Amino acid sequence: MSGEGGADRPTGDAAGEWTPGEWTAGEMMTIAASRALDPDDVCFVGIGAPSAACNLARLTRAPHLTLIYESGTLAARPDVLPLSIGDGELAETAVATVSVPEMFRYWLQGGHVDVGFLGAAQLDRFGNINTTVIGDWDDPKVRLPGSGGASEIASQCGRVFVTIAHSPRALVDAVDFTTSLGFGPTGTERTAAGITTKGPVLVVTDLCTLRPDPDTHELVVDALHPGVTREEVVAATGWDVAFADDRGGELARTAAPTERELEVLRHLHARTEQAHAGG
Amino acid sequence: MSGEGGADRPTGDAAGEWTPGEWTAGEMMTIAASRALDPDDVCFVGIGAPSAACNLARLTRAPHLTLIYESGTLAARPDVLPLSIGDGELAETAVATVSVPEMFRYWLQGGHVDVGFLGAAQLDRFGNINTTVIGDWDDPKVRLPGSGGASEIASQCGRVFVTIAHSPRALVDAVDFTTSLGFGPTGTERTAAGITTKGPVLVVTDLCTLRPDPDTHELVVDALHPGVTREEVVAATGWDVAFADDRGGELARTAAPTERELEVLRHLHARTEQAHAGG
Amino acid sequence: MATFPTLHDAVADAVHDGDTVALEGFTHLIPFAAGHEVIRQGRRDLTLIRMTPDLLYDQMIGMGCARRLVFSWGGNPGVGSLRRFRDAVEHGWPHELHLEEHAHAAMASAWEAGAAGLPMALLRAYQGTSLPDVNNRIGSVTCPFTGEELTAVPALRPDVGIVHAQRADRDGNVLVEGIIGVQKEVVLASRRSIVTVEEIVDDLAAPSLNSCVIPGWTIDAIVATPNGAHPSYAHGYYDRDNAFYMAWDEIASDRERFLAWMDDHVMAVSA
Amino acid sequence: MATFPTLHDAVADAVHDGDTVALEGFTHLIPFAAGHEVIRQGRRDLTLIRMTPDLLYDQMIGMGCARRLVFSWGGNPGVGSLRRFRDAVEHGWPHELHLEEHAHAAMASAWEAGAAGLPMALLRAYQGTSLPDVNNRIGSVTCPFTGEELTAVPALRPDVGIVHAQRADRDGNVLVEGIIGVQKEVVLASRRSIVTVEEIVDDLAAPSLNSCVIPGWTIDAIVATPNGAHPSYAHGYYDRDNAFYMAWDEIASDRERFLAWMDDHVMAVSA
Repeated sequence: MSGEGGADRPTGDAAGEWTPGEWTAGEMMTIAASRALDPDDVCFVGIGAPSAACNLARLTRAPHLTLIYESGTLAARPDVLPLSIGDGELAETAVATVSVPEMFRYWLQGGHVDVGFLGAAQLDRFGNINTTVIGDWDDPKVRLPGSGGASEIASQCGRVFVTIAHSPRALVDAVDFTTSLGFGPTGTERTAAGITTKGPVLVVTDLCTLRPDPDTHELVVDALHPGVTREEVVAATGWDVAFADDRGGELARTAAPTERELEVLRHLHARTEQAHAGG
Repeated sequence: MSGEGGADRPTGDAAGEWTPGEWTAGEMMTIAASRALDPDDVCFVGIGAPSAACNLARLTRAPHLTLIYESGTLAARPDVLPLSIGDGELAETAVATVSVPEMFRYWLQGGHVDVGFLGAAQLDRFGNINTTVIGDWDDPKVRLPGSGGASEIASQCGRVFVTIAHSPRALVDAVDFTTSLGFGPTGTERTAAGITTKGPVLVVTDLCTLRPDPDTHELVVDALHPGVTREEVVAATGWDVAFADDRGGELARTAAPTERELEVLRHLHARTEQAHAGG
Repeated sequence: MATFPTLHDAVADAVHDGDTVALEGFTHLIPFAAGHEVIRQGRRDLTLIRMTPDLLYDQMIGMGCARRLVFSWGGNPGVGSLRRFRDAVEHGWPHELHLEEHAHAAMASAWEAGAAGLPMALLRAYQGTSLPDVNNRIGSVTCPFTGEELTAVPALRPDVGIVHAQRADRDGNVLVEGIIGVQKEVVLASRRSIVTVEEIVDDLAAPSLNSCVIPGWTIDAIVATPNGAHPSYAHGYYDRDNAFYMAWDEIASDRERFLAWMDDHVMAVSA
Repeated sequence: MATFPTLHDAVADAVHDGDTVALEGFTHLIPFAAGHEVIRQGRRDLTLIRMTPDLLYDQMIGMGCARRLVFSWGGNPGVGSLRRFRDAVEHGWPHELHLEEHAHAAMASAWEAGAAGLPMALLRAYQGTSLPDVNNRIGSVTCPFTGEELTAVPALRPDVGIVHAQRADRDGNVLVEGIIGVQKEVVLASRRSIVTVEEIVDDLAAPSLNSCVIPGWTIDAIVATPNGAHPSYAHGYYDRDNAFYMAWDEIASDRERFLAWMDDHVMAVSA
């Protein structure tokens, strides 16, 4: 839930300067994530790349996508990306804004959200997420922000999408702390606990997409982004990562961003940067 | 919580026709009850005589009295008495109208109400109230409306006032069913249960007022309304009722209604009858 | 996602014999038109849930729709008895009616818990009262932090929830304004939901960012039903018909008079 | 009944060393001016409660006010870390800070339970996460109707609750509009409460009958504090100063730079 970082932005900050056919790895991540949303989804949105992906989808192929932010804004339609989950723009464009207890009790716990869209500091091979601490909680190497809404977004939304920049320190064999449950430490604990929601069905990085093996729940690379090699993904992953074609499936190639996707995303970022720079 | 009945209304229905110095027993009951409210009280109002008493107080000596109706209207200031606890007039004149779960959870259970004002079908010597059933619950002689908000008004408001028309069938030795706890079947159970609110500190009938004995919690007549005799009260009470002067205290005489009290109450009723007759 | 069927079709699709059905509205916004359609369609053996059964359930009980009633205050507000309800409870007419009786506090919390997707509501209630003696659905849990025994009641999660509201927009978002009662909770807690509204508009025109809006994606069917709450009311559209509430006392006091009134005013009317 | 003291007096009356204090506002309406007054008055050993500590608690922690923090998300929204919070947790500067860490769902429900006068909140939470391993205030109860094990957390009932809001009328009724967060819950759940507002007006002008209004009789002190939420915002009055939130990252990255900034912008200012 911290910022999405610079990787998602083109180096030139004016929306008109990009060259069609060129894009950053961060843009590819956001665009690939945006494509995973169904047009009628009700989506609980984290800040950063999740918010960019959801709003890109809403502004392109899924105009009826319903976005919920944990600040209580139902069906928000922001014109710029909010810096926080509580920017005024969200309340102004929402169908309604409810209290935070109502948001978590009636809307999330009540089962009215289809997709939870989360970021992560660490993600392990079974889709468990850490946004709390690197090292021990009692004696942290790096203290991260913590759960916010994520713990229950992960267990109570119908399905979960995760976006994360690919690196061996981010995609790890086992998380230091389970802030948000994926499929559990051995891939079996989610089902064993009787949780009926589907969990992390899709992980989108800046290199590839991963989906859980239907039996073991281990995350498996099912598509490489344009220009990315298997070796790059292996090198950037903290576990001995499997690919779909290792398992009898097909390893796909992510479609390149369309001009329209890039244009809308860059305009969105340009409007956002202008808005947050202060007036 | 059923209607207050005809006893509270002057026989002539036009507000200008009464003779100063004359009043009905029902008017005396409502006026005596209205005098018990402190000007800064926050009061949870039942329908019927309680509503008349509370609004009379608000329109005379306690303009800052805060009235809450269980429909969720906070600080309502109706111009006519509502027929139901959910008339539109209440929402229109309230500081705010909240949901019914919020009303019962935050406002009543949360401890933000000083006085609960209840009616009763049966009231026993220890202030327990029955508004549920005459006879057995399983095989009722008369099925009454039931609790509504009353059970928790009785236990969660700081103190409780009860208004009831005096008769041996109404003021009974023991209630057929405890809808709302007074001091319990033997006068000791409220305290034993650890309930810290004061319970029924005042009962106002059309003949007298009763207050609980500080030790036994038995209701004792502490004031007779003008013109009422001890014998009338004894005859109209279903238990061997005690009077304050039997217990070493003073048996007072309720002050007669003032012209101002009668005028405001009758105008209120006249406005109310005109409003509810339909247009 | 909300659809916009006729009242006949909405009720026929959602309400079946034996269902648990809540038609709510706390004095305000009671869905009388939808309830009358349930009566016309001849539904039987329903478990009816309402905090205040009001005239609508008096009518549905008197017409034989209900086998069971979950409620917390069964009177004619400000008038007195619900005479058809009493006739069912006291004399089994038109047939026996099983009661699950609560107080408002527990039932309001049970709606909250239903909307919150929990199996039970937690509150402080019923201390020293007789209600737990006649309702075995009143339980308790012990607070693990303080040791206090608290009241537990099952969450309300009906098969069908039906409410009335002021208006909907064309995406199915519904505005409720004034005495909002448990309207939102009923829709969120029910497996299937119908919302009748005074009108369907292009712009919902919610007066506040925090207005009580029930989003379209949580509702199954929305039906434009002008005057659909009468003799209850729709704040901003028409007032409560208090004169009718007073007149009902006599209409409902006699079985034949009641049946004749229902024939003329409900059965002979088309949705 | 609400009084109208100065900010200095309101804080001096309500907040004492060692108190449990919540200054809430979910991104919106964060009571910065009141928090700065707590810093200026030199309060120590506070248990601070906030779902999102935000820059305000970064400042209070860095200035040594807090001994303990109850929270559920400790970042600079959209920017990254709270560097003073991290310095306290990672390096004990200016002194050790004990954490009671939750997730939003539990903390939101704990506020609901506090406002509802209950000792505990009931919810479904934390399944399969590590949080119960590091927080012994996460318990459970078993539903007596279904046998399901549900999560229990203690209700939040602080000594002092402080929130900002748009405006109050002269009876002390307060309007909160937009992202209302837990503002009402904090006031209702706290033993003592302070509400700072942009302005005090003759007519509250709540836009809806169902607007979020906190009635005056539930509030102890109301203080007109224009701009009192900056760099957070007051919907309808001024926008969130996102540029300052981004700038804070560098200000707070260095202990000396932070202290110098606080001296200039907080300590040298009078209430």
